[in-house]
Amino acid sequence: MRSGLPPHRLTFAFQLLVTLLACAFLMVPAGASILAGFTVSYFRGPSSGLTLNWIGEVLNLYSGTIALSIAIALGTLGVTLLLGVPAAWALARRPSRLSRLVEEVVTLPVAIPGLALALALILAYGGFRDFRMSPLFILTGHVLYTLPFMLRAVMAVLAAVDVRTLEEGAASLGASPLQRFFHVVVPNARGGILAGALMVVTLSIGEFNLTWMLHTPLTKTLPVGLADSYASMRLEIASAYTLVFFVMIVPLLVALQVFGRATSGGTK
Amino acid sequence: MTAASGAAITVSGCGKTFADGTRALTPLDLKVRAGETLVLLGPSGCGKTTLLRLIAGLETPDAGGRILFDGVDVTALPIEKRNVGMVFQSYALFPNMSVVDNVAYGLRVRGVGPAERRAQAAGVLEMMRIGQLSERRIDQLSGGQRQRVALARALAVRPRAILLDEPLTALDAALREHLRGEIDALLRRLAITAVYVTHDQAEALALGDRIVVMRNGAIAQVGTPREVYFQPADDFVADFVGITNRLDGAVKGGRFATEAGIVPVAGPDRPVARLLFRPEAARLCPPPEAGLVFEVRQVEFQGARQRVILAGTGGVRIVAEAPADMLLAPGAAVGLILDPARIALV
Amino acid sequence: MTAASGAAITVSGCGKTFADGTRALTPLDLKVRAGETLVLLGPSGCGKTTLLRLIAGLETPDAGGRILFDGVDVTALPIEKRNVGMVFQSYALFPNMSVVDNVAYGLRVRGVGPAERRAQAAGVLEMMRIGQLSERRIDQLSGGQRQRVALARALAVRPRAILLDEPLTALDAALREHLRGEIDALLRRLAITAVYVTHDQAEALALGDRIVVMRNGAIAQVGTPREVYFQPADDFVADFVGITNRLDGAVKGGRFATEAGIVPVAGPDRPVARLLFRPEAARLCPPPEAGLVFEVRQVEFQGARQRVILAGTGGVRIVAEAPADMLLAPGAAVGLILDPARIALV
Amino acid sequence: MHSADRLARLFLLPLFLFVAAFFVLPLVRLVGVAGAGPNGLAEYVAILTNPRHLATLVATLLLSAAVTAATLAAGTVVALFLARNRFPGRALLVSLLTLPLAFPGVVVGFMVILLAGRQGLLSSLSMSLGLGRWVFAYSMAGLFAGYVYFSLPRVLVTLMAAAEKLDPALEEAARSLGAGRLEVLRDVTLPGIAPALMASGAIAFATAMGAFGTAFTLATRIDVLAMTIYTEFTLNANFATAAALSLALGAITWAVLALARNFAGSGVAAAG
Amino acid sequence: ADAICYNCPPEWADWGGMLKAIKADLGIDVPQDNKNSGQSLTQIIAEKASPVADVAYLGVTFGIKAKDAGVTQPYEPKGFADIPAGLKDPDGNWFTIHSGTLGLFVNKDALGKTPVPACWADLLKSEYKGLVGYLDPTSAFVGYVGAVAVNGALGGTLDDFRPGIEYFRKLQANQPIVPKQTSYARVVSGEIPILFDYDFNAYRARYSDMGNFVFVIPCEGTVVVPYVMSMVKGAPHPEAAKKVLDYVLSDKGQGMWAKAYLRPARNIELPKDVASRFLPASDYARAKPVDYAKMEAAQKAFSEAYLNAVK
Ligand SMILES: Nc1ncnc2c1ncn2[C@@H]1O[C@H](COP(=O)(O)OP(=O)(O)OP(=O)(O)O)[C@@H](O)[C@H]1O
Ligand SMILES: Nc1ncnc2c1ncn2[C@@H]1O[C@H](COP(=O)(O)OP(=O)(O)OP(=O)(O)O)[C@@H](O)[C@H]1O
Ligand SMILES: [Mg+2]
Ligand SMILES: [Mg+2]
Repeated sequence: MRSGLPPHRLTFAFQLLVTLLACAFLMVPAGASILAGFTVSYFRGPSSGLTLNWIGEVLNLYSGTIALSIAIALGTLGVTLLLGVPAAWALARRPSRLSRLVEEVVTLPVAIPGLALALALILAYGGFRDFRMSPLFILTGHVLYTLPFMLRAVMAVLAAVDVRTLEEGAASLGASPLQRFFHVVVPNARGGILAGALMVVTLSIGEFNLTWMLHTPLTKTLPVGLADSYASMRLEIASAYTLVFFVMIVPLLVALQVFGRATSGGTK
Repeated sequence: MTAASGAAITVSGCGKTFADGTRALTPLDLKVRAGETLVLLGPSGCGKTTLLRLIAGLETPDAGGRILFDGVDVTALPIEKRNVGMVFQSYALFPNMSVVDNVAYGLRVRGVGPAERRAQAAGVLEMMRIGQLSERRIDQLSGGQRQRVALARALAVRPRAILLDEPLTALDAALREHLRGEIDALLRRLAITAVYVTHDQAEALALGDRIVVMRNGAIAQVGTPREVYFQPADDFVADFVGITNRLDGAVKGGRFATEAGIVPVAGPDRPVARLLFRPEAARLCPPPEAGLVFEVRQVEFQGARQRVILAGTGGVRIVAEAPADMLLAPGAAVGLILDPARIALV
Repeated sequence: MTAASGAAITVSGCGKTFADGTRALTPLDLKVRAGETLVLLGPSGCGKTTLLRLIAGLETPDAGGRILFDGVDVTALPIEKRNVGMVFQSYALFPNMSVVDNVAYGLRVRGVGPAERRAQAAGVLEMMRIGQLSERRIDQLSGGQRQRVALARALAVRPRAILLDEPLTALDAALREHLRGEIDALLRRLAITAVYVTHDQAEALALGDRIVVMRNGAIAQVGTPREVYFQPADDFVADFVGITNRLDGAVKGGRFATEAGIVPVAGPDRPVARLLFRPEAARLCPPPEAGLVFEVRQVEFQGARQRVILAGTGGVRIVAEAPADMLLAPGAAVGLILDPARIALV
Repeated sequence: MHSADRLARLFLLPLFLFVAAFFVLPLVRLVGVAGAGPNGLAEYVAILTNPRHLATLVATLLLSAAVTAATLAAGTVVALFLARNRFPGRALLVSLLTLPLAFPGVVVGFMVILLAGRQGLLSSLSMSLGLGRWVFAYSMAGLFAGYVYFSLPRVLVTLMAAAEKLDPALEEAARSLGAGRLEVLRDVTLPGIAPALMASGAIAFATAMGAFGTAFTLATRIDVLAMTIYTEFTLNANFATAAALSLALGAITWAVLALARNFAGSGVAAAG
Repeated sequence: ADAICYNCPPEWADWGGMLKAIKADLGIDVPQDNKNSGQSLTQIIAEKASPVADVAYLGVTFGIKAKDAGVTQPYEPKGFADIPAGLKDPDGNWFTIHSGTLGLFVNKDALGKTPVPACWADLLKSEYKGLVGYLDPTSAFVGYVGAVAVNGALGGTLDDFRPGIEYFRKLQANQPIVPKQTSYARVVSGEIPILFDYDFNAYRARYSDMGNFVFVIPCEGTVVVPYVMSMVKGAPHPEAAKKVLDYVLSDKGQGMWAKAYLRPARNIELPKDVASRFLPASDYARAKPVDYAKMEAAQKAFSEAYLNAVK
């Protein structure tokens, strides 16, 4: 039933132009980077020939960062699920002043620049060497940064599906609070949890602002490696590395999109 | 499956003030008899849902209030311990479970094994004549089907009472009328204690063994449908359960005299009197035949009949009914004959 | 303010197939007379909204279709040039403007100065008796108030026709009935051409000068409310505008014989015949007095009267009405007398 | 439902502890460090009294404002276009436009170098057109491009959702009252998506204020606050100044978000 | 990992090869690390309470700073005595492992038709617009070395940075690229055609990456600077750290630096083929050492002045 304004030729042309320009702005560099990752010499262009050597080199030099990033992302996901889902339920249950305050505090890390957050973490915990040197240090930062996204995503579905009434229904049938949480709340918040999970993994894999300060030579994540390679490696290697990053993150993003569309009730 | 006749419920001195200071209920007393269908009727915001939720155990009454089931104080018991069935306006069916799993859920949390509980749930679904929907997902059901599943789910645990909060409001008019009949028949057959919340007077009149008319968090009248319709306790109840016409005048010598004419009545003389009657108590006729004469203001064709709005001098406004084939033109004069058995003088 | 009597609208050969291939309307012709209220009535998805949007200029008809206002072809004119007022089901009031700014908006885009347009808008609001709401924000209005503002906004530009798409559906029953009367009076007073979409037969019967009953993108019948109610073109129309009882039997010697008994009828003999009547055409009486006898299945107290569901042999189900004071017990036998003037044999 | 209240408290406890230990405590520590530097509490006003820091702050604010404006302008046009039109390939276009959503700042910086560096696409293009060499990756313009790159997908997602949700009846109503295209845009469409504009604008602004990865990758003498903090921190280990500047940056960003949330209702942070 | 080195970047001074050799010969796994000198020192100071790093590789002034900050511990590796005085802390808090000469690292292909510059002053010509890069003198050690070199060459002293700062101020008109981290690859790729950088990077590009690269020792003169290593105070793996430090100063280690075109700290014989690849000694005559302690002392004032003047 939507139609809005029927297409008007000039408006349409202008909007289309802007859209295509925006798309080009976003996609052309990405495409160039992918191409560069395969060319023998970017300086001479694709005519210099195509090669998989750069990719090989990246895997050789940086496979550790890739593995670490995946591990940290999964760890972050686990922690945010454990901390976030029950808390989201508790916060969404009865909107009170306290819950608003908690929400505000928990979402604050989004507002505060990662650099500052990392600085604060280092100043507070940099002295605990084992913690400082383990990937848990980075994981802590990532949890701090991604938790609001998990919370928001879950709270949004909880509000949308009126879990409150579902819980009352279950209660009337004799279910205890814990049973209600596992039988009714979690299954019906699935959509939000999944969306939140995808978001958390995506953000964690790409996180740089915090990680740059938090990492040690032993705990280098993919984006830190990327920054290294941008600064000190050949453009081709940096490009190949970026390509590897794309390969990891793009499926997540696509899933996020497909999923977002499916849960938001569908775009007609 | 037939549920045993339910518990008698006593609400004693229960008021409810919400955290934000809203006084939803002033302390009130109410008895629901075992096995009866009690309808809570009243305008939006009068506290019907709040009262129902107090009975259910979803809210706690203000200090001093007590709820008793069969004489046992359950005020401190949370809802999951009260064994009541609830049907919500939105049905609150679990979207993550199939129809039969929804219905079996109450048995599941009671520790009944999978086979056994599915069998019992299937029995209830059969009773509601929706056995064929067992394996459907909730979002594959129509509104009416959901309504039936919600009822089946509430009944499957053999509750001591069933509490329904506007269970038909979400449906369209035709379906509402149909299901109203079905629910009536079911509650009568099971003879289960039922408390039924609605703001629709037609539903209340059709379903209730007794009706509690509520207003501003208090009880305005309790009585059978005929009592509240024919002997309303006050103007509010009279207007809420149906249209009421009012004529002001005086009684003298067995005749009620008003600006529009004269009506024969029984009773002593009174200098100031008000005559009350419902639309169906009046019959339209040509002016010469009647003691009361009005001007036709507006005619609304309703198919089965016509609703006629009449105007008298001094802003009097009367709603009457006429057969569909009667010719009535706005502006014309028309007579009104009242059924003496169905008028009230106050 | 009184709008001038509106334009006559002609819809000629207008079909509508959507881009996705849905055929919402098969090409149809329709004339709306200047000043009349034409109601489009039909079940969900039958194409009412589509037809209304074609008239408004929000959709273009398939090739060959034409829309004329007072004989002038406006098919190619977009809605903003057609000068029609629209009232949407959701009201579509601008949330970023106050009530008076909403109503004045049409004048604003026509270049009327601020003082002038506020004065005019205030006039329309007064006419709708909501002058005191002028400065409110939209989200501070109740449903009924929004409805009135939407109507005021559409009327403020003195449109050539006013198009209403289920303007009352979003409201609750009591308010709907009340506003229905108000809209009827208003449209009659302004004598503006109005096309009114609804799926509620009571609304259609009450409001329409003429009713267009639609089905599956086509017109099933056009006629006055009485015509469609008393002379439905087919079973679909008969059922859609009210409850219809059906008895199967045979006519022989001026008597219609069915399993439940006998009804005197006029007309020739017929081996297979069906008798149609609406609930209000039948009167209940003790069994000995009547030719037709049924069993009472269910009784529903409605205040003004009782609705009675009767059952005959062979699964026949009849809906009848009885006065509120008649004693009827489920299971009892009851006689039925039909008004010979209000039965139909097919 | 007392039992449920108890469970809720139990469920909040781990979150509470985590946030207290790893957010509140470190932040308090940061405040302490900033105040404990050689200049004491004066460190907090350094951002205003030190002309270099003040200039950086102003530049950062201006850049962020420009990024916000540009992103919103482009985002609005694109979002309305995509919400209104259905055509083959639309889904792909939407995917492409929102794909860079989670590219970290470093990658975005790299994209800018590929686009506008000395050997970037624009440079080759302008060279082959004989227009000289266009290189702006290493200037404020490069950072501007990077932040727009970073924010555009986010803004688009929010605006598209808002445009989709906009009741088409509102625009139809305006047209039925005689409003032309631009009037509908001005009076109905833009006010309708105003909350989304606020929300996504706030996010774009906040990101531009605090993002570090892009500036780091472009790594030229770009005077933005995040870079200054980094330099202060790595140069002479000037912890106090870095901490004070961080806190100032955090406070400004948070204030902008809070303000926007006030106007736009909740959900502002979720868009990030 | 068995030991942590801060600022051991694989693309710099062939640390990549060195780390591999350490792993192979000592069995000690040292991960590569891309911090610059400033960042490394900051981290070490921040982690003072419980250090992460065992050793750090620093530009000489940062070595001096580290000692002053009290985050180093004295260690005299084998061969310490061979290091000339002035190039080491007498107690072994820092000691030079190799040194380089600052000049212009030029990618001739990327330069196109523009001539290879011969002097610092050439770079101010408008034909070099967009072609010049130097590391941030306030963050990277190389950057500061560049500033000292230019300043000295143009008549300034460590007490008077005005000529140098004036030069950088003028250079801004040519829109230089000013990265914060070593940018070898960007020169190789042509992104930065002319970079203020060390001779060893340029030779490596020319002879290992086989490109059309040249190194220029500007006509006005330049400086030689040592790179030092320190052992971190409270190093978590002191034994491994010591072995690593011994190794880089050993004959084998020093030989490896030489093969990477760095001047070894100990006076060992340069292999013939390597020696022939350096610019002629006449050019190197223009490269002078400076007072590194003074250079360190002047750094802060210089940074302030630079930040305020160059925008
Ligand atoms: N949780 C609550 N907090 C504060 N006030 C409440 C709460 N629940 C209900 N109220 C208020 O208490 C009053 C009674 O509400 P209740 O829901 O019982 O009315 P109702 O009769 O069920 O109305 P409706 O027919 O609209 O459902 C209303 O004024 C309502 O706004
Ligand atoms: N934009 C559209 N694109 C495709 N199909 C449409 C569109 N609009 C309506 N339809 C279809 O056309 C048919 C008629 O729709 P229309 O909205 O006119 O029905 P209606 O009679 O107004 O129904 P309702 O009472 O539910 O509003 C329906 O099958 C509907 O799904
Ligand atoms: Mg209620
Ligand atoms: Mg419709």
